[in-house]
Amino acid sequence: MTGSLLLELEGISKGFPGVQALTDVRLDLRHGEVLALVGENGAGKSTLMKLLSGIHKADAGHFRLDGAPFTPESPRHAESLGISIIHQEFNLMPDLTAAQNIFIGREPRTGGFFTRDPELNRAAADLLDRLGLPLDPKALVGSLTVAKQQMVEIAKALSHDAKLLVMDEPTAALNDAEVEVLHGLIRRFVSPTTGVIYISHRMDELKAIAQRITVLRDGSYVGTVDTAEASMPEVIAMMVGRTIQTQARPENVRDDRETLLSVRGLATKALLRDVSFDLRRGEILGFAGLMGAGRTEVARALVGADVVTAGTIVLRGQEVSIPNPAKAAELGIGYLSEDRKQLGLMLEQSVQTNIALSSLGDRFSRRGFVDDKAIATRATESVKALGIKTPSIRQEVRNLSGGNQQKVVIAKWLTKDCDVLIFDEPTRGIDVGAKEEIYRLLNDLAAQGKSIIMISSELPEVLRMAHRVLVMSEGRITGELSHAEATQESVMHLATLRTGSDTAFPVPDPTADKAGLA
Amino acid sequence: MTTDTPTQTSADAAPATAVASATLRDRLQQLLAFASLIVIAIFFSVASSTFLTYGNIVNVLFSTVVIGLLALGTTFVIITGGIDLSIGTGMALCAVMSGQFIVNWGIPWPVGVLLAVLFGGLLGFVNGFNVAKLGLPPFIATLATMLVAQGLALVVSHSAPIYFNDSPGYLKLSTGNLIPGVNFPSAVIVLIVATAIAGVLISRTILGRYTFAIGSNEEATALSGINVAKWKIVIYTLAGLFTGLAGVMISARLGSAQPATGAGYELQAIAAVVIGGTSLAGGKGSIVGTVIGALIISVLNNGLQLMSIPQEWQNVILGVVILIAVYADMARKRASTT
Amino acid sequence: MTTDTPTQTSADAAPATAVASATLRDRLQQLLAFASLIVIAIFFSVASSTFLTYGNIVNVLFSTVVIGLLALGTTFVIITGGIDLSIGTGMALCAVMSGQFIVNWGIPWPVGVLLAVLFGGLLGFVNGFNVAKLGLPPFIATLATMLVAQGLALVVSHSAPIYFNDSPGYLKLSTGNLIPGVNFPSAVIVLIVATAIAGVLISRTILGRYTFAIGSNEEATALSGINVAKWKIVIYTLAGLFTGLAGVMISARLGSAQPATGAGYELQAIAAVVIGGTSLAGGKGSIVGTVIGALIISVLNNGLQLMSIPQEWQNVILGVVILIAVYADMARKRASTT
Amino acid sequence: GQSGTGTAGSTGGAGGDKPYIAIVSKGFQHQFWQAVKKGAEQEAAKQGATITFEGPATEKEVEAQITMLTNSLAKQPKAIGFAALDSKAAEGLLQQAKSQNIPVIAFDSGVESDVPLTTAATDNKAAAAEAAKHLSELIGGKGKVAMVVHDQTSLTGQQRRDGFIDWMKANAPGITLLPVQYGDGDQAKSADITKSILAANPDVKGIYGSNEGSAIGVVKGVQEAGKTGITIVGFDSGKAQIDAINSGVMAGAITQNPVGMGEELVKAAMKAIKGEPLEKTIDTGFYWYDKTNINDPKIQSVLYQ
Ligand SMILES: Nc1ncnc2c1ncn2[C@@H]1O[C@H](COP(=O)(O)OP(=O)(O)OP(=O)(O)O)[C@@H](O)[C@H]1O
Ligand SMILES: Nc1ncnc2c1ncn2[C@@H]1O[C@H](COP(=O)(O)OP(=O)(O)OP(=O)(O)O)[C@@H](O)[C@H]1O
Ligand SMILES: [Mg+2]
Ligand SMILES: [Mg+2]
Repeated sequence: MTGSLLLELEGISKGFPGVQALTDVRLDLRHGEVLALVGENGAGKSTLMKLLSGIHKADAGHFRLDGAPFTPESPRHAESLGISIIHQEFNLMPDLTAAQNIFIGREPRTGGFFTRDPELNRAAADLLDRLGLPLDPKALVGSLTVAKQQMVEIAKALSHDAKLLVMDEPTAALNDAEVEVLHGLIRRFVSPTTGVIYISHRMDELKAIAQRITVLRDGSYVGTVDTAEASMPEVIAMMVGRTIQTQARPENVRDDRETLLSVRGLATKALLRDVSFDLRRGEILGFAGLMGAGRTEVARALVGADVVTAGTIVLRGQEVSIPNPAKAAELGIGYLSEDRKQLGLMLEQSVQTNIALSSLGDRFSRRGFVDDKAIATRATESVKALGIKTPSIRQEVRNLSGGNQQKVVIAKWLTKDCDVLIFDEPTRGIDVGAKEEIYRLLNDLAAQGKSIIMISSELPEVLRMAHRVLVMSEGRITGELSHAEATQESVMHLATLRTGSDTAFPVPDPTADKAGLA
Repeated sequence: MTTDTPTQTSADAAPATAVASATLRDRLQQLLAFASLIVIAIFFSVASSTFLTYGNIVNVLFSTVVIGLLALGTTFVIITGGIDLSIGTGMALCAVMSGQFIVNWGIPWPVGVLLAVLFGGLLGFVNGFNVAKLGLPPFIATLATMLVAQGLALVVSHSAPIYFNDSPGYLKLSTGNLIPGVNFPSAVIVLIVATAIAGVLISRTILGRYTFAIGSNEEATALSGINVAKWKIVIYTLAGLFTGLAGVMISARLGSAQPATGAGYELQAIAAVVIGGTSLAGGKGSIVGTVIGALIISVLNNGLQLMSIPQEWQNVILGVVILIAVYADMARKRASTT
Repeated sequence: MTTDTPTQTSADAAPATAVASATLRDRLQQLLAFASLIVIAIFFSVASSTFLTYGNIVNVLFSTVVIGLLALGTTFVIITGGIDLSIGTGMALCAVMSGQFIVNWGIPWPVGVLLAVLFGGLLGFVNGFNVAKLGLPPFIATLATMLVAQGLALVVSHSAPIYFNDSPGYLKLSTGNLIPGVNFPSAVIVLIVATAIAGVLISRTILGRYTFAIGSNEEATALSGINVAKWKIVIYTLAGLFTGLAGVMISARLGSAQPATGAGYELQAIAAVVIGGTSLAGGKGSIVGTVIGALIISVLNNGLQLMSIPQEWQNVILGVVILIAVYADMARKRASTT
Repeated sequence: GQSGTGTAGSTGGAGGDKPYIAIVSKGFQHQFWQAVKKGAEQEAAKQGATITFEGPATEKEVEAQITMLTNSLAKQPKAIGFAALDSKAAEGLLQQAKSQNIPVIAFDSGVESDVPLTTAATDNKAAAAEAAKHLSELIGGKGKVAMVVHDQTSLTGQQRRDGFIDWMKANAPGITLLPVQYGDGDQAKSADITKSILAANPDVKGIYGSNEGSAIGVVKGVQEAGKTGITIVGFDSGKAQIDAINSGVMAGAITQNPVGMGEELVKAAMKAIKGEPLEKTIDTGFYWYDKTNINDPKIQSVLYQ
């Protein structure tokens, strides 16, 4: 075994002001192996990888690549050693095209100065082709969906002649089909001279892709297990230090519940056509569909973030018009966006400032003056209730781990106390333990009589949580499934229905009982 | 007076020590921002025997009033990530309107002052509307207002100053002493009160919180259920009110509304804001910083003139000292955080 | 040259058609940005019989040269998300240095021109160093340079213009006609050539690529292994070279280096850039847009003067028209993307 | 209320026992003000005084000038020279100077106050009328005349505009005056304006530029437009204007005597310091100069390059 290790890390420690992110961590990666790195949010996974890629400097520790010691100086240095990283938070230039992003710093040049863009685009097209990624090399990255931006990141990392590929939650924004594509890429990448470190919170995919699993907890090394021999509950127990109870699927909500929100014929210029559905009090309504099906757009249209071209919204029996999210919030409809960095958080502000934002106008102020005591109290409560890992409620959100950032967004909306909450990909990037907490939270909220719309690309999660599932495809609702009817197969069937022309499947009227399933 | 970021008060947060050290660090940073000003002041005290006299200190404060008022208002706009180029000529237009109200229309001066300040608010409202509702870039929206205000000030005044000779009360607003016989002009008191109000607004009210929120992440703020368009209009209107007040104060000081002044003040005011540590990218800033920034500029101007430095060298020195002051401040902050 | 807003259509469907339609849409958008200028020009053609004469068109182009050159250079800086306030007084200092080299030191004028342009590059280098290495906010760094340049121009020239009487070749750089007898001043040719160079630099070189990359996401650019500090210095230096060229062109036009001019030019140049659709937030912009922006300003000035509009109203109209032009452009772009 | 610390001459660059005179001007950067400064410096050297000379960047910055005057007073000078951008704005400070027994000498244009002991100035209105008279004569009393004025709000701008217009209205019925255009005294801007005027009115006979920058701008504009046969009259001097007159492009110009003004200013200040009596006004005069008289020693002495 000795001498055959691709990467060895030993005694790695790293502290940030107020946080000891890593203490004496080790990790080894064999040639030709995919090693999964798991741990709760804030366990230090991303930090470890940032040390490896030279973004941060380790306080202590040794790095060995193919047996040779090295000290990562800078991303460029790491790259030159054959270490390529896809970061959890995207590092893309939104105003450049996909091709320009992929080859930034390595453009085909004439005389070292003039770019040869046709060649660049061809190279990118070839690369994307080779990787089987359906991307236009000339598309501006800023215009791509989160999933496609992820593809650009992947293409960029794989375009280097890398020995070691690190992927920090590459599947957080991908649906199952895309995950398959990615796994295919990884399998093709792995060779007797290369290896992959794969960070993920999706326990289900570890078995499919990784040979071994290394677990971190609270910045320390817990252990490494062979995937083939380990059971998932075991791994999870290593991660969280206790066993997690997975709950049973919820009961179907009785049909006699009062309808709280009723949407009819919602349409937008770009995508949505005739979207109609009802939301009952105390219900969790799941929205399933493939990437780009329009689920996010329904949510945005509903809260007035996007312009609606047709449709009526009836809330508590009254027709309402919602021109902007402020009105929606006023009416008690809250929306947690899927892109927390761009649309969810004020990264440079503190945890408590973020948590208070939605409720400043009512809960935390009197006659325009802010009650900072109340904010601090509430923020402290939230941090405790959701288990947000932060040294202080005044920590800048930017410095939190990805999953903890997501929890801050949730805390903000729980503080606002809305009747209708729209969760768009609420568990993206969240660890198993926290996921369970969020599921419990959703159930609690529903039990309290709140109505919840849950948009998720993780089908198991939708199947588990939702009382009813609406499936979308190409901007239309293609079917409604009761909790009992919803299975992987039935959902996928509806999600892949093409509704462009008059198809055999009529758009269901949710008021009519259980239509849609052919 | 006010804290740097919106939420730094004594909170009973979980890890108490972390909070305590954060507060201490904040305090230190503010002290250090202040340090540049102090160093400059000490230098001039040594170099010129007049600098540290009571009369001269009052002079410095007095000469800070107009830029200070403009900078206070524009601090809010800049924290939202916007910019307001119209404050300079807008101030001139408000001064002219004040003259129009008080001198030409004979409205009693206290009412006229109020109307002139409100007129400034109207200018700000137009900026806010153009930015928030029409979605124009703040630079363009306020550049347009800057040009329009410049023109209108000439049109309204027929290109001639309007003199406030018959309103001694109006003039006292600036140069009068509240306590008779004590040399402490009202203008300075106005600046102090305005600073206090701005400080309270930015640190204690939801207006302040939304100002920071919009500058931090406008889209996220909107999706959090804040009516961003409305608050932006409020913020630009607020800046306009300060512009109006600056117009009143400058015309009260000069005894006349000068329609052609104003251009160039916006750059000085923005400079004061940025020297004070407010980021043009939005999301960060403070009222104390702005006041310190404005004072740095006027102390430098005053000190260099007192030292009888040849005028062509004054700008050179001003530029270099601003560079050093901001650099030193940044270097210290960096040292204290990492 | 580059589009303003992301392209949102069937990106994944069939790459070939998507690309084609994107290009078409780009073209259309640019045409539409151009449209505001055309509408304004048509209006003036109707309102004034002189507007569309050859001579007057040359006048308009000629009067665009200096602002145009400054705007070209500063486009790069603004796309990186920076700003350059030093271009106005920096231009005056370069003009003075040109005089110093050619008149006072007797260096042959072509060499003197080169040295003056390089001197501009030096100013830009200082800005770039202060921004990229010292980490100063571009606003402050270039404000300082602005003040220093203003002072130095007076110091070097002893506050007096420097006349280029003995260098007729130098003067021809601006007002001479390349083709004798045909009224087409060299200055316009210089602007056209400079525009072409800037256009190539921004769209066909790694310099241009990194300019957009830095403005788009500076951190990501650095993480991609690009030496951001180095390229920022290059970009500010480039802007400085354009400033130097502007200094040469204005002094060649006037036949003298005027040390006291320059202040205020920076705002006009930045306005031209922003009217041309370049975002002050960085990452977006184009050279064509900048040229259109500069032309909109000079066409408006020229047309309003031709119509003998009273001058106080000219600014009012200028402001309103800029507002409408930018708004119309934005509204159309929005309509064509959603 | 001023504290008594620091006597004149003990601060800043005002060293020794030499009396210190603080001069606050309307401008600083332009040639005209530099010439005034030169005159003042020459006279100060002769009389053994020290001076400082300051002025705002443009003649619109009234507040900046007031601040300069305030700072000058703080330096406790033996006398103050002052050219007011707006005399009423300075009234309070002038009264303060009086109460501190600091004599004030006004220059360039009258300060509407009884504080200044004397005023060394030119009658700008009369000077502009003189320019109008010469222009009218040169074009035979008829035709279109354009005006490029440096400023519409400053006193000099207004006086040089109104003096010209009034004379034309009263004495030259055959002349049509085009609307006044303002070029901020910026040469390039004034040149562009001139070209626009010429494009819109190809039949313009004469153009008047109200200060150095405007006049040179007019010359540039006419040259760039390729026009000949247009009569240009200007104001002030400077090398470019002198060259234009010598080469015949410009018909002539009015000049004041800025160097003399500076000298008179310091002379008067020294007299005031010594308590000697002063005339109520000192007319520093103005002169029409053209190709024919430009080399007269008397004219040469008032021109600055
Ligand atoms: N730049 C920083 N400054 C301060 N603290 C930091 C910084 N970066 C990370 N941390 C802290 O270090 C700890 C580890 O964070 P890290 O991002 O490595 O977690 P992670 O395991 O990747 O979590 P997740 O699964 O949520 O992405 C966290 O407590 C985080 O708040
Ligand atoms: N702001 C926007 N402007 C224009 N088009 C958009 C915008 N947001 C999304 N789209 C497009 O609309 C389509 C639907 O996207 P949406 O985000 O609603 O889908 P979704 O079902 O939520 O899928 P996912 O979020 O998993 O990508 C996609 O093709 C996307 O590119
Ligand atoms: Mg992470
Ligand atoms: Mg979505």
